[in-house]
Amino acid sequence: MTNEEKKCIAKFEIHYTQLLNQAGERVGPLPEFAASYETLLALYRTMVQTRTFDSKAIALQRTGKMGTYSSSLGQEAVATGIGHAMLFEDVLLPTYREYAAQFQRGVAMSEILRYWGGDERGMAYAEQPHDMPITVPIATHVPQCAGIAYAMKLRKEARVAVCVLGDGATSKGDFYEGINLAGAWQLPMVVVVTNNHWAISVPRKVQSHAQTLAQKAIAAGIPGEQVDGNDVIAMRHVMSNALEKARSGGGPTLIEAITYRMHDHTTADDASRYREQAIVDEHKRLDPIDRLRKYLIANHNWDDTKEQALHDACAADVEAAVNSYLDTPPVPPESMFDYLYETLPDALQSQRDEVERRGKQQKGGD
Amino acid sequence: MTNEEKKCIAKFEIHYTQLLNQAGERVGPLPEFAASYETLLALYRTMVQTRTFDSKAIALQRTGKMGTYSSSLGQEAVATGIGHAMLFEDVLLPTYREYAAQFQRGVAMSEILRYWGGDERGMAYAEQPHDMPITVPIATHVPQCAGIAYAMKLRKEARVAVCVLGDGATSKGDFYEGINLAGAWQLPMVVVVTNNHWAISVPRKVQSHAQTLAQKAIAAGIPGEQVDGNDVIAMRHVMSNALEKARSGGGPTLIEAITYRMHDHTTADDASRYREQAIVDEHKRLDPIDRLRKYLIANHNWDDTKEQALHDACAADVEAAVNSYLDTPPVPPESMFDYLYETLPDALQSQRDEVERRGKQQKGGD
Amino acid sequence: MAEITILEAVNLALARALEEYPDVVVFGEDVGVNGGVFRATEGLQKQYGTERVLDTPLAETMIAGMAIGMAAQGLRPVAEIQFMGFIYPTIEQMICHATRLRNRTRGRITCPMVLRAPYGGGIHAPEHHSESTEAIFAHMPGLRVVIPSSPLRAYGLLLAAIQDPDPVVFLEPKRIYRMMKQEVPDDGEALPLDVCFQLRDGTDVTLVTWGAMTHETLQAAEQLEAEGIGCDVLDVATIKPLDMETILNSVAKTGRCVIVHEAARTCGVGAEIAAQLAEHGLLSLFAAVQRVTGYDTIMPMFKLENDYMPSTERIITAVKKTLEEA
Amino acid sequence: MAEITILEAVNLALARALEEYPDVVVFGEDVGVNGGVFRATEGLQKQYGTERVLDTPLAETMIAGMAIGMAAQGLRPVAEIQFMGFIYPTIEQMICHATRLRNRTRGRITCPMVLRAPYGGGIHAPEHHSESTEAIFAHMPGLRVVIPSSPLRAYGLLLAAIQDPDPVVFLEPKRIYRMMKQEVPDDGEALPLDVCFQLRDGTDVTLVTWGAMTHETLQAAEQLEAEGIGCDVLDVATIKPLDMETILNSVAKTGRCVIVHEAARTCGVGAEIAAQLAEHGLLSLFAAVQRVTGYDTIMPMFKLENDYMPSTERIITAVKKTLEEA
Ligand SMILES: Cc1ncc(C[n+]2csc(CCOP(=O)(O)OP(=O)(O)O)c2C)c(N)n1
Ligand SMILES: Cc1ncc(C[n+]2csc(CCOP(=O)(O)OP(=O)(O)O)c2C)c(N)n1
Ligand SMILES: [Mg+2]
Ligand SMILES: [Mg+2]
Repeated sequence: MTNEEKKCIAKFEIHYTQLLNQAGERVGPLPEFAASYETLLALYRTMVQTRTFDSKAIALQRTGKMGTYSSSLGQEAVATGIGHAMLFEDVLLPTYREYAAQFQRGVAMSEILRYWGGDERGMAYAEQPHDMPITVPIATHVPQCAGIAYAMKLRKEARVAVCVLGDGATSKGDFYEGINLAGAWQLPMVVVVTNNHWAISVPRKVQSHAQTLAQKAIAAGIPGEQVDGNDVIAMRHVMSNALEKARSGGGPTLIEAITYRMHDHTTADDASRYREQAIVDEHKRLDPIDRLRKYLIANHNWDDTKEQALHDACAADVEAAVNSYLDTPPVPPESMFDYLYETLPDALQSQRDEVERRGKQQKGGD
Repeated sequence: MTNEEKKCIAKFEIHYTQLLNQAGERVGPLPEFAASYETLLALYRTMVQTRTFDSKAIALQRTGKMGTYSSSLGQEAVATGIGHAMLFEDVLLPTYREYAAQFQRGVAMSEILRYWGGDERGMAYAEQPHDMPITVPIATHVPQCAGIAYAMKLRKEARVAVCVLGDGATSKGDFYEGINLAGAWQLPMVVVVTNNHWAISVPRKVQSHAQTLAQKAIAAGIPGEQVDGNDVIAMRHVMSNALEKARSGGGPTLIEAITYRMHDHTTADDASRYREQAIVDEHKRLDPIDRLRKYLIANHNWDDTKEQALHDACAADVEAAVNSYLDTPPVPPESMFDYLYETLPDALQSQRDEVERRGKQQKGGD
Repeated sequence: MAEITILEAVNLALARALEEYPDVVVFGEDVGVNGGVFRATEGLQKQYGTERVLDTPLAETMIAGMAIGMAAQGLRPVAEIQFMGFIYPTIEQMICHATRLRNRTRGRITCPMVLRAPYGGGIHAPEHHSESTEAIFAHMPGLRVVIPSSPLRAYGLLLAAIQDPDPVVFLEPKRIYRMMKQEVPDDGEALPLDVCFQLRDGTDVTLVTWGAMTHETLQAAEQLEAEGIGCDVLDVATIKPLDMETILNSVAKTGRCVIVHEAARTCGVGAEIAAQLAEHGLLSLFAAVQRVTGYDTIMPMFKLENDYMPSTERIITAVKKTLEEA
Repeated sequence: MAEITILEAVNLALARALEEYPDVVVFGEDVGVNGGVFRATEGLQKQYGTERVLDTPLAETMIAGMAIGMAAQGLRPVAEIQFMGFIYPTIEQMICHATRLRNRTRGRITCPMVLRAPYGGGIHAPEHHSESTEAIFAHMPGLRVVIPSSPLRAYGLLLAAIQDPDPVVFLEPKRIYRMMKQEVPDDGEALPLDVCFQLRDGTDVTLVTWGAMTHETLQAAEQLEAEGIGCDVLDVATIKPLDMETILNSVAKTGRCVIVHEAARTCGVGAEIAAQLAEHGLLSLFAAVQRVTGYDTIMPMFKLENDYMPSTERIITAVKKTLEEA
């Protein structure tokens, strides 16, 4: 018996959105927000700032002033689009490459540096009350995102929970359990898969035989779509639509954003062991910043002077953040006990005393 | 922007197979095996035997002669089709309702009784070397199935690993991780989801917003299809095709078999707390045994005499199994140490001695 | 006031919490219409609605993860894991996130969640339904692990767990779910989460235990009393963090100690108590501390479960051994 | 013969096993072309092909589960978990299946698998990359847990783990991966999995440790030697099952014991050793057993990791304390 004789009981399609091609030219009608120069400039500025931050952070690591760091080079449009489309009262659950979104949501560059400097205070986010800190254990934040979204739904708040994860992360069971719950409970939640082609040394195709990652949504019975993640206008647009839908009770969406990891996985990695530089160079032509710059030049009189001024401003901001980072007062050793529980249990008091005493001795001895 | 303006980059369909309708009438051309009276009789016999076993097992539990038992009442066609389609050298990874498949594969009824009687010897399967024992922790056997399938593939054996799980089980991450690997590595593996509408008290629709469970395959990039799991001919047919495909290097398949759990979840459950008897009664009309009987009567001169003879034979077999179960010699308490490691570590010797000593004392004292 | 079982006390505490705190949400597999496979959540969905008492899809990692998300947003999730044998998929969420959220964010985000699970053997259940692996959780910094052993303590400790601003794993000894009854005033009063409870006063030996083993231990104490041996029986109740002070004080009085738990011996919670006794109580000890525990084997299927679990007889033997020494 | 590091010894043992046993399969995240994030599997895929040395999708539960499936079919899977901080999703598979398959089937199906993972702190790594949670595995009946602390032991113990007919969790102390070099003959000889190794002979105090902490402990022993205090230093190596005999014999000789581990104190493996010393060695002990361990806090991010981990100084202080007593 062939398939034709079987009854078709369900059909699905996956769609892809690109609005600007790699030359920065419109390939379709642009959404309303793209008419605003201020908006485009904000997107552009965030991308440039993030990239400026990125290269400084790498330099700090290379010179021994910071620990391992994960670069977002080449992927800036994804998190920029996400962060710009979200409202402040929404909640973001990032991994370790969504700096652009975090910066837009009030996380300080100096906090990110502190984090990679091995200091929990880098997750205290003085200006961002609700967002979850960077999640290192892959995909564990997807069910958490569903829990956050459920809290919003229960309280009938017009808020959305957004989690971002990588292509590799889509292989992990909790990603699936989380999106399945999002579907089952029709949660106000958007899941963005940043498909940067690599999970450390493992290429996207090793992760799954699925031809797109967007189609993973079908397993959860939720809409899934693909977007050109190096096209910040498309990214912002698709993200906005998904947020609006979730916010108005329309349920969750999975978005696969196609981009490319231009740097090593982290500063502890050496990508030349497993990928050809030639392929990386090819992807340079798809660069998200170049693409929006071309569009700005062609449509908004963007020029080298403005470009230079922007770069200078970003560099100054980054410089200030680095100084703040380097000036961070030392963390007292006994603080490792102080945020473990609301109140330190008696059982731990003597351990804390020991650490405090030793800390004082060492200080005294210096 | 509407979907029409987006580029469609992937399309999927899910198909459904039914060959006999609930009246036992052909709804399409039957596969070759169905021309054989012997084959149909074998399928019929397995279903009847399993049901006879089932009611006896429930009686043993109710009379305090056995522990909790999970019934396969109403679902016999699924495991019958699976077991009949498989070759002996294939490997089955069952849950706790695939008795029909296990019986066909050499597991003794008395072993299943021993198992539910609280005795590990019920998983020793004297006549079945490779099949995994009943898996209680839901979905944990899916990645194991992939590992088994990989061993077969590595050794270039023409064998297939088959795992069976429930509708509820499809919500668990390891199910997804396992099928994703099956796709990624194109493993010789068939995954059967027995959709019996319930996971204890939780209805199928609470598990997932996906309209079919077959479509979960799309997330793994593998073929998924639905079959009428109360139509043993369709079940056997779809299963055979999937096995053949896997065996010949064509990769994995996910099959969703639609059936209905006619009994309580287990003897420890009381389904009347959460479902209407009327709905259960309605499903009675779809009964897999009735259906094949009608077909046999209409096409193969099946009659009451033959029916009675078959029932008598099955009852006798079950009776013998029950006697064997009830006559099982007691298990020595110290045996709890004897299969823990190949060789008992020195560290455990004194614990074993203690248990053995106490066991002897108690025996002496009786 | 009617007398109720541990199971009913759990139900009562959950109802009370749902009633008193609008932020409490109860969820898990089969906790809704079915009221839980043991009926711990019976009637709650009817009373408090399907938005606050929910059946989840079958996925324990997700259950723990969503509880963390809810807690991070200020809800007070009370999640049920159907049996402790199915709690393992929650471990990554518990050890990587639940226990760390406050610490990691320097108090910006907290995790006031409760993860409930029936635990322990002795009910002739199938494989994986008789686990006692509390030691795994007791090893996790940032967690509280609480185990009641009477209706009063079930009520008071569960309310305390729900009120607690940090994550709590709450393990319910299912073998004694319906074994005893007590009058439990539904007064919303929580019991402290940082003390052992003295179940019996005695001066010859200290018996330290928790969960269903309090039953065997009290029986042993009674039989020993008849032989003139007085046992101080302590129910640890909160096994993390440990109230060693009470245990040490008792051992200072008795000079002897037997620890009883159902879990496998090696690296069980009994080892920690014994180690601390050796560290801080060495001078008071007249005899080596004895541990009466499950063996270092897989919890056998039910034909042998009674051979695995500590019995009154094994406890008495151990007590006598400590009395013979020195 | 060139001297090699622990990391190179791991690699050598893996190569040897792949060479000798056609059933050995090595897999995990990034173990193929990349040779593992620490290079433990460097060159193996090139040498032994993509069918026997494989990159998996990113899913630890699956990695453990497939290892069990392979082992059930008679392969000898050696799976890598990239860091111990990501090992938690394997727990359900390990405790429900790997450790139980032989027992459950009365020996019909066995599980000769190895789960390797780098563990421990001290390399200035990000969050979750510095875990020492070996006690969780040490509590599981049916498992072996092995931790090498020198190139020779890394080679011999890993081969033993691969040859062992039962499941082994093999934890590699990553801080000392490249710290020392030894000549390691590639003779395919396994070391025993049931003994502690004596690293230093002494009569005043027994120091019991494993993993990277052998380094601090040996340093402490050396400094103490200068002060005339002789330390018997034992590397437990196989922390489950425990070779208590060697430890007890040493303590019978010295009368004093300090246990050193990096993991959190409460319910760490040190508690089990201390408890057994108190049970069986009470008469030989002149002083209370001391535990020098990580604190019962979340392993802090790297700015404070040295304040968390036992230092030579803390070990010396503890030794002196045991010498002051009684
Ligand atoms: C559960 C878990 N396993 C392994 C790791 C180690 N690890 C860190 S990042 C990474 C690859 C992630 O790839 P992807 O999801 O594509 O994200 P990307 O790094 O490309 O942004 C791995 C394996 C981890 N952090 N968590
Ligand atoms: C990991 C895990 N969680 C919970 C359970 C308890 N439990 C046993 S069967 C069951 C429902 C399973 O439903 P389904 O997968 O549809 O299989 P069915 O029982 O209907 O055959 C549950 C929740 C379990 N065995 N394992
Ligand atoms: Mg990636
Ligand atoms: Mg079902």
